[in-house]
Amino acid sequence: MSQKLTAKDFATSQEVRWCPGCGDYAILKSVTQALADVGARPESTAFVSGIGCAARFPYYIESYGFHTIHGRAPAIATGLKLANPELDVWVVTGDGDGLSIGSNHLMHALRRNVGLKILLFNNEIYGLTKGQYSPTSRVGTTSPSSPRGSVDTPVSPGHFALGAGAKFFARGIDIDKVGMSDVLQQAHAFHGTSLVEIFQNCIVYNEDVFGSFTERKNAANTQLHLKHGEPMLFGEGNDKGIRFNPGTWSLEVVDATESPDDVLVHDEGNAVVARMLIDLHMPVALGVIYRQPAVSYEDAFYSHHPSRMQRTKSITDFITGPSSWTVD
Amino acid sequence: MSQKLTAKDFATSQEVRWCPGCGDYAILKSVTQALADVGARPESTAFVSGIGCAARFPYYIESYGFHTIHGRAPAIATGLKLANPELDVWVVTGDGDGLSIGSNHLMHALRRNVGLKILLFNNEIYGLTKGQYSPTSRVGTTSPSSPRGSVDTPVSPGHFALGAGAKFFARGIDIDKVGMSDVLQQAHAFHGTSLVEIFQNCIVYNEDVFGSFTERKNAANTQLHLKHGEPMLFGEGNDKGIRFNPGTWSLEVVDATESPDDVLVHDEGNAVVARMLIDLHMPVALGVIYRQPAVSYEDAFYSHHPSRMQRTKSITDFITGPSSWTVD
Amino acid sequence: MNKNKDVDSIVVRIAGDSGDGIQLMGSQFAVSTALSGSDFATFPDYPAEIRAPVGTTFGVSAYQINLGGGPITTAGDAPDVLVAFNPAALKVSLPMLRKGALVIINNDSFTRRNLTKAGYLDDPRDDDRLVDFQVVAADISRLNLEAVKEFGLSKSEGGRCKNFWALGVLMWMFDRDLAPIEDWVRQRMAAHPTLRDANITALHAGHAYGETAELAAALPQIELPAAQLEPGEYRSITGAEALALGIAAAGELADRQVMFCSYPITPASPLLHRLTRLGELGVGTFQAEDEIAAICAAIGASYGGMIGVTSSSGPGIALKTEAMGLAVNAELPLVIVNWQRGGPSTGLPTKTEQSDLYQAVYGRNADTPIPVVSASTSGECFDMAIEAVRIALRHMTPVILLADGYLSNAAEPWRIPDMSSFAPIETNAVRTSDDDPQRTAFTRDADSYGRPWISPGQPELMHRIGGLEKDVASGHISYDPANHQEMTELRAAKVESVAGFLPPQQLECGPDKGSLVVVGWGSTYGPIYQAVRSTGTSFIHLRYLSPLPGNLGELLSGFDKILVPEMNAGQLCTLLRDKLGVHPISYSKVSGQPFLISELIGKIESLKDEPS
Amino acid sequence: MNKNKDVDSIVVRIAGDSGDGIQLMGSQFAVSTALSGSDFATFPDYPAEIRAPVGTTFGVSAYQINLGGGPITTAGDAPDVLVAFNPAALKVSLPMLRKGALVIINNDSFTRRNLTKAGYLDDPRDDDRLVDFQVVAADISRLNLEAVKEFGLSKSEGGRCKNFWALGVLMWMFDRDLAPIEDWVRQRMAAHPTLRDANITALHAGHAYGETAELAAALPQIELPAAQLEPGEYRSITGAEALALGIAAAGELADRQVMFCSYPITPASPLLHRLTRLGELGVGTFQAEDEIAAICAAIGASYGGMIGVTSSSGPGIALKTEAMGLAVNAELPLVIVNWQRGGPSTGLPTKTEQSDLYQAVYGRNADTPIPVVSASTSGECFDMAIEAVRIALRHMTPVILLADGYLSNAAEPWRIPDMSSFAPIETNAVRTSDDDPQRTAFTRDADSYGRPWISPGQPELMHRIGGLEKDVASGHISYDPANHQEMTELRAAKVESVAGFLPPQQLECGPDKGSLVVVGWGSTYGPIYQAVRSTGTSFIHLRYLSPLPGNLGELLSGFDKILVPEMNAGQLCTLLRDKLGVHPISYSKVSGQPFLISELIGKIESLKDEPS
Ligand SMILES: Cc1ncc(C[n+]2csc(CCOP(=O)(O)OP(=O)(O)O)c2C)c(N)n1
Ligand SMILES: Cc1ncc(C[n+]2csc(CCOP(=O)(O)OP(=O)(O)O)c2C)c(N)n1
Ligand code: SF4
Ligand code: SF4
Ligand SMILES: [Mg+2]
Ligand SMILES: [Mg+2]
Repeated sequence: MSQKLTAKDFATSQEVRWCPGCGDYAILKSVTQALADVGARPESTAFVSGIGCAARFPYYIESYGFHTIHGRAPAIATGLKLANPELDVWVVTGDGDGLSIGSNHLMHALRRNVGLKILLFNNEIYGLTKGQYSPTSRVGTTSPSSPRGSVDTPVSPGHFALGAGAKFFARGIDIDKVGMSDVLQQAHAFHGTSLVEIFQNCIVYNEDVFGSFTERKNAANTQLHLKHGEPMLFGEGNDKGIRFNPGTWSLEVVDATESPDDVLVHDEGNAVVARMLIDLHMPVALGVIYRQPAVSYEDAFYSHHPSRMQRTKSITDFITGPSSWTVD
Repeated sequence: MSQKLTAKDFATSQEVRWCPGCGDYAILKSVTQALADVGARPESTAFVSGIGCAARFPYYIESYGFHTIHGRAPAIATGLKLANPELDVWVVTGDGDGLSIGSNHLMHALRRNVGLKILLFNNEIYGLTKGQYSPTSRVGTTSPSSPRGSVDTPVSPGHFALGAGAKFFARGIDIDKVGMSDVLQQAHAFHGTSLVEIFQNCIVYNEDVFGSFTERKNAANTQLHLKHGEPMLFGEGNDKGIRFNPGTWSLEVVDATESPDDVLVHDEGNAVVARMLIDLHMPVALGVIYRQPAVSYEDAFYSHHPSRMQRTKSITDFITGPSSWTVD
Repeated sequence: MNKNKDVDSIVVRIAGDSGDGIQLMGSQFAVSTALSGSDFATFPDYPAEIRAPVGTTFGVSAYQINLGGGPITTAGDAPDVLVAFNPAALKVSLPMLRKGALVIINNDSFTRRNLTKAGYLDDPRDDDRLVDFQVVAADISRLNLEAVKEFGLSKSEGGRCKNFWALGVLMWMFDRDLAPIEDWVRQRMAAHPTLRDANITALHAGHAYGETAELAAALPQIELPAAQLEPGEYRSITGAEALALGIAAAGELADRQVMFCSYPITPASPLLHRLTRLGELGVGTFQAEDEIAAICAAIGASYGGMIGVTSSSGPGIALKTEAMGLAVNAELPLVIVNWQRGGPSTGLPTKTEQSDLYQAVYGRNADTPIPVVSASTSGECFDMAIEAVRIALRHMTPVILLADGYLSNAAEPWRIPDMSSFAPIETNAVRTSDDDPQRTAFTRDADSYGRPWISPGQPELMHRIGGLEKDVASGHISYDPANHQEMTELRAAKVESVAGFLPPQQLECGPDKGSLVVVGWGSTYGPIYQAVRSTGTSFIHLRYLSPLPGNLGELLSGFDKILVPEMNAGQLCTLLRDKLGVHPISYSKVSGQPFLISELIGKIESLKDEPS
Repeated sequence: MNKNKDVDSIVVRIAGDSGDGIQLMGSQFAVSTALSGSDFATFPDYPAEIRAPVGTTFGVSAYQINLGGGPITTAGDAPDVLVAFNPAALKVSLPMLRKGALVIINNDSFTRRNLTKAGYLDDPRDDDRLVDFQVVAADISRLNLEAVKEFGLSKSEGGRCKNFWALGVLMWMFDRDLAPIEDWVRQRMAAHPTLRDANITALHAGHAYGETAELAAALPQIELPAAQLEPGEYRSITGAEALALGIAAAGELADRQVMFCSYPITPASPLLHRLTRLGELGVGTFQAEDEIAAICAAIGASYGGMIGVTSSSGPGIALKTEAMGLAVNAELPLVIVNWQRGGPSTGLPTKTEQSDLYQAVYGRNADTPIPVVSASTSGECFDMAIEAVRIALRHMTPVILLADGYLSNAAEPWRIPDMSSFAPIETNAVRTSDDDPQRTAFTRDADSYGRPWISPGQPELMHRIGGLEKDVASGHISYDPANHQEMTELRAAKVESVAGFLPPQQLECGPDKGSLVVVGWGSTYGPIYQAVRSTGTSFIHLRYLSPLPGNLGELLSGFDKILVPEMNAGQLCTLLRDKLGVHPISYSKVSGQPFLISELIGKIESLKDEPS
């Protein structure tokens, strides 16, 4: 039973019900592969999701799965993790599920640092309900509920997360196998809430909204794959780098061959730079943007339950209360 | 009727029902004074609140007032502002009301930049329900629901706000008349969501939790009152200043007389420094920490309603639909 | 299919993959039907997935239409014609068909792979599973591709025209004019000229196929009698369209703007989509972050003087119940539209049900009565939206309007009403007798208990409202025991007072005394209407559910038995027992599907036979 | 106050400002009463504000206790003794007093300012408003300050000892031992020796005042008969305490841990506070960010194999209704405790009511039945918590347990049960007959319809659950119409099946046939019990509300009239009409205050006189 499992061992017999060409398929593949790679066990793994296209995910993973209600997965997963801290609990959510109806729970899970691996499938649209604009949709998005273009300023998942107190924030692209593999493994290893924003293509309602940086052929110039302790290089042959401009208080692209010393070295623990990386538009920062180890909520919770919530006394020890008397 | 009103004109006949010594009294005074100072009109002013001690506020202001339900004031105020963009709409909320049950609505009001002036009374406790720890309570807070000390990492209202996309964030201290007056007037003038965090002393359940920096006698050394375009100075005779340490990527205190050029000049539009200011522990940053003018939600909304939602056609123009036929 | 000239009405079902464009094909056929002068009713029936995997039974999308001389009030029990684009569509639809029905099959799709996906071990074309039907197996995919070859589209793009090809066949069968559909395609696909031309070409090709095919003998041309409709101007309308127009009309009748605040959810979203297009009628729409924010923003808008409206389906309505209590306590107008769907929980999001009646009438904490009304047909959504707004403004109360998933999507011909026949909607005037504005704000009308609607911005009337109990006269917060009793009674009396403003309940048909009456509400109107007409049974259909019409008890007392068919476990029965002390017989169907007329006839007849 | 040796029971009311320490004084008096061997019942009655402005009527905090030989089941209709710390307290309490009651007044507080704040134009001590009573006007503030002068406290600190001074007077009147209170003070104020000693000194000073005062004639010493309680070990308990212990006991009986997830709200918070202290019993508490998160975390914990419990009052329960549907659909155990309070909306947060019965029984979207039980007395909260968990685990369903604000705070003597008298709580075993774990997870018990409780972490049983409709046998998602019908019926049958496991409903007292029966539920038990005893009326009190006990219809059929007193607008009457087709007479009181015994006696007698 404890032999190494493969990605296939994490597939269920359920027919996958996404639109042909949906980015969710690639994510599913990366996740089953990552589960195999980290040596996860199906019986100790649970996937909890809300509602949305993304939220169908648990049906397709051979593990325990709970397809709950819209926006509430982080809260349900928190209860599950508290009940059984040994479990690997994954949460799958969408930009609507996680950042519209569910952002309260997402925020509180993040600030508490509950040991959950949260995958946020961001397609900048409500897929399941047929394409209304979402809280991550860009201003001007035309959709059935915004025929003249949306007027709501979108929220940035990264800024939201760090503002809420997230200790782990990473990004991946649905079809980028290598990047996703790394990010998922790091997320799995983190002790606390790891939030992974995945740029996911909704081919039906928001096709290619991330096309400017997800296209493989120009990836070298549009994607900045971060690695802790390594310089922030990108471009063909890593010819470009990122430096801090103290005048504008922002990051900018520099010719790495000309001024190699200006190039910042990625420090996952630096929240100030992490926020500037989130703002970076071209290239787009990917990989683990921020990681700051801290005590997880379940550990803090159980620190008040030294017996790990095993009963150490009996109700008969408590039932009498502070004082009692006898009637004969 | 349009003669200048005084603070007294904004007081109601209602008996104020807070505990004697509660910081809310001082805030009430500052607000009525600010209303008078900015030339507000009671009939064009509305106060909307949720539930909590803080949320009693509307009863004590001579204006329109709506004491709603727990956590929902930003959503109700959004509807009100959309229905009547000419109104001055103030929202009064607490750390529980605004950052626990209500943080989803607060976040979305902030990202949309709805024209609301939101006063967040942060006393780091649930006052009205008798003193349970709140999402801003520090780790280890003992309370009726955390007798062994709370284990939840608190959220920082400032980081939360900026993470949500706030365009205006300021801070004041309940008993600091001068600072409050400035902050309230700036908040009033901002076109969009202005969020003001007010450090408020709950004398019954969390007395002096902000004592380290709110005490008047040591205020010069513990409070940094920010002014746009002015150097960040504090201390007796402004002998100390704040500078950026590029090595640690954080702010630090410097002797302003020795190195005056190192002292940062406050730029309200700088989100990077704003976040570092939020993190500053001693002194504590007060006043307008961040302001970034942007189109307000109601303006964007009405840009799709050029007639300002006045009816320009009749239902009879629409009722026939794309095609009709006649039966005789 | 043994009908042609001598039929009154015909039921057509189109079924295929979610990606096959079935709903589009169906609704174009409905528009053409409308223009041809037939009465009709439609039932779009689609899966919960956006696009479930190709070829599976759970991915089948269907569109059913009943058309003819009428009155047609349902999409029909058993299809007379089926167009099946693939084996899964055939498998799902076969059990519903009338014996002898015409089945048009896309031959090309009956590959081994598709058969397996549909769960067919053997090809149903090869054995006796189709003997009861008249089968036309056409190579739709191939014929369509050939027709559009000239446009140089990719195979998949070209293949997507096949719904127009099949529509062409239907158009020929019903002898319809192609022009209106061509016009529609031209307008809709203006930006894509190649696609536009390809679709029009496919339409013509299908039409030509009907005309010239060797199968002409098998493919009958059908002529239907003209509908017996009241004279007037008609259009085709779905419930979502009618409700949107009704809300806008109510705004105009009340001379107030409307602010519609909602969060998308199936099957409520179409109302939001429709209303975004009515800005010129003084309607604003706000897509909130969740259902709680949606109702709260609507309450805020109502407080601000606009007509606040919100909409959702069961799970979203559940989230709104706390805020409904606030609107009750603050005495603010508000309309809450519930497009009911199958539950519990996420349940069957795309299937219809009327199981939120309990929630509407009883589903709040505390004694928190709210008037509840409902719509029976797609067209009636227009009238009931106006009624809901009228009640909300007169009594200063939230009002729940129950519709359902069936109504949201089902189209029917609708006689366009003359707007001057609607009375204006009045709001309560401010009585300035009292100079305490707090008191003024809570000086209620003697008949309706409605208070004046005073919004921020009005000079000299500043006052405070909220969710705490308030003094019945002064409106100030009050913890006084006797006052709470009085306010509780006042809130109940307010809702009861609605009945006094309603027309008395009428019988839809049948004698007003007898052994059996059928009582219905909501979208079951269609099938019940057909069943009672064909059995000569008395029929009462309720539009006002709380309070019930004042004369209902008396009306019911004329009958020995009361049969209540409902698409829930018997919720109206509870209400009738509770409010009227009667003992109804529940006929419950909770399958996510509307009642069949035949089911209802069977039930009615069995009751007629039974001694009472 | 004309009672002393010859009385059976006495009602004492202590009233003053929120800041006067009334609740503390009251509860210490109750503890002492318990130790003295009397039966008792208490009613803490406090304002919604933490500390409303000093001296106002709406800021009055009161504590009422009824003590004596018993059985005592209510805090008493009309106080015999009032301690009023200020004019506002006097004003609010006067209308409740029995004629001839003893009124102890804090003379020092009757300043012009305080009189005005209380809304007294003239000093009531000066006119005939007090003639019906025996008034003892003591300078409590001054006498107390003098007594504690030696400790050098500030005036305000010293003043805060006056509740102990007044408690001393009461202790003398009832001839009580001071030692237990002294012990309590010593323990509680260990960290503040000066305050500790000052309070003890004040207590003794008050006691001495009773003994030596010139007023000794007016201040009678009272001796009460010992309570007629069943032999056993007793303690004083509030509903919140009993419910907390009951939940922990249920965990032990089921051998599972308990995870209690809640968000603070009046009057539910005390349960949260109590449970935080029961960690050693395997109880964890999680303070969630809102009520939705609270129920969701409880569902998550249940899914994880712990007993998930959540609690709130009406507005918070409203927010939880969507998630309740999920628990129903996923067939997970869960207990939802509702401490009902005055509504609608924020309503009267600190006042009691039982108006969430509709919400509990009918308040969800779709056909979503959930068992509902309720507790009648503080002590019974223990038993019903165990019952709720037992049902939840047996049937794999959420269960709603209704309590109310009165029970949460009211203390009574409680016979400590022998835990071995409770049967262990069993969970459904996994039937491994089927090797598809999805199917295994939904293989239900034939009698209870409970499925096995399989949690993540168990090897070889991986399966998926959720809120979409699922196949009755395989547990996979299913949109099949017939399956939905079957699942709807199964969910109803599951809840109905609870009745089969319940003991038959008993009469509390009175003959089992006759002209009148009183039917109650919840915390009205106390006053109804007294009223039926004194009138010799038959009495049925319900603990199981949905489903109702199987024999209830038959029981009720033995009576001509059914009187249902409720602290709501008649919600149980609806339930009885709906489920049993009977025609109860509603006696509704919605004032935020419990029924008075006299009110009930009056109602019962008027019905007995009336011909039926
Ligand atoms: C309470 C509730 N409100 C609304 C819905 C309808 N709904 C289902 S999914 C969804 C949004 C989905 O968007 P997202 O989370 O971005 O997921 P995607 O489909 O894009 O993957 C909505 C609004 C629901 N199921 N429940
Ligand atoms: C739906 C709902 N949940 C819970 C409550 C109870 N409640 C009222 S105020 C409050 C918290 C108050 O804390 P905060 O917002 O910080 O205000 P403060 O009293 O400290 O000013 C809570 C939990 C409620 N009234 N409604
Ligand atoms: S609608 Fe979009 S997100 Fe949903 S399955 Fe289809 S392509 Fe994917
Ligand atoms: S409890 Fe605290 S916050 Fe509330 S009124 Fe009293 S002092 Fe102020
Ligand atoms: Mg999305
Ligand atoms: Mg607070």
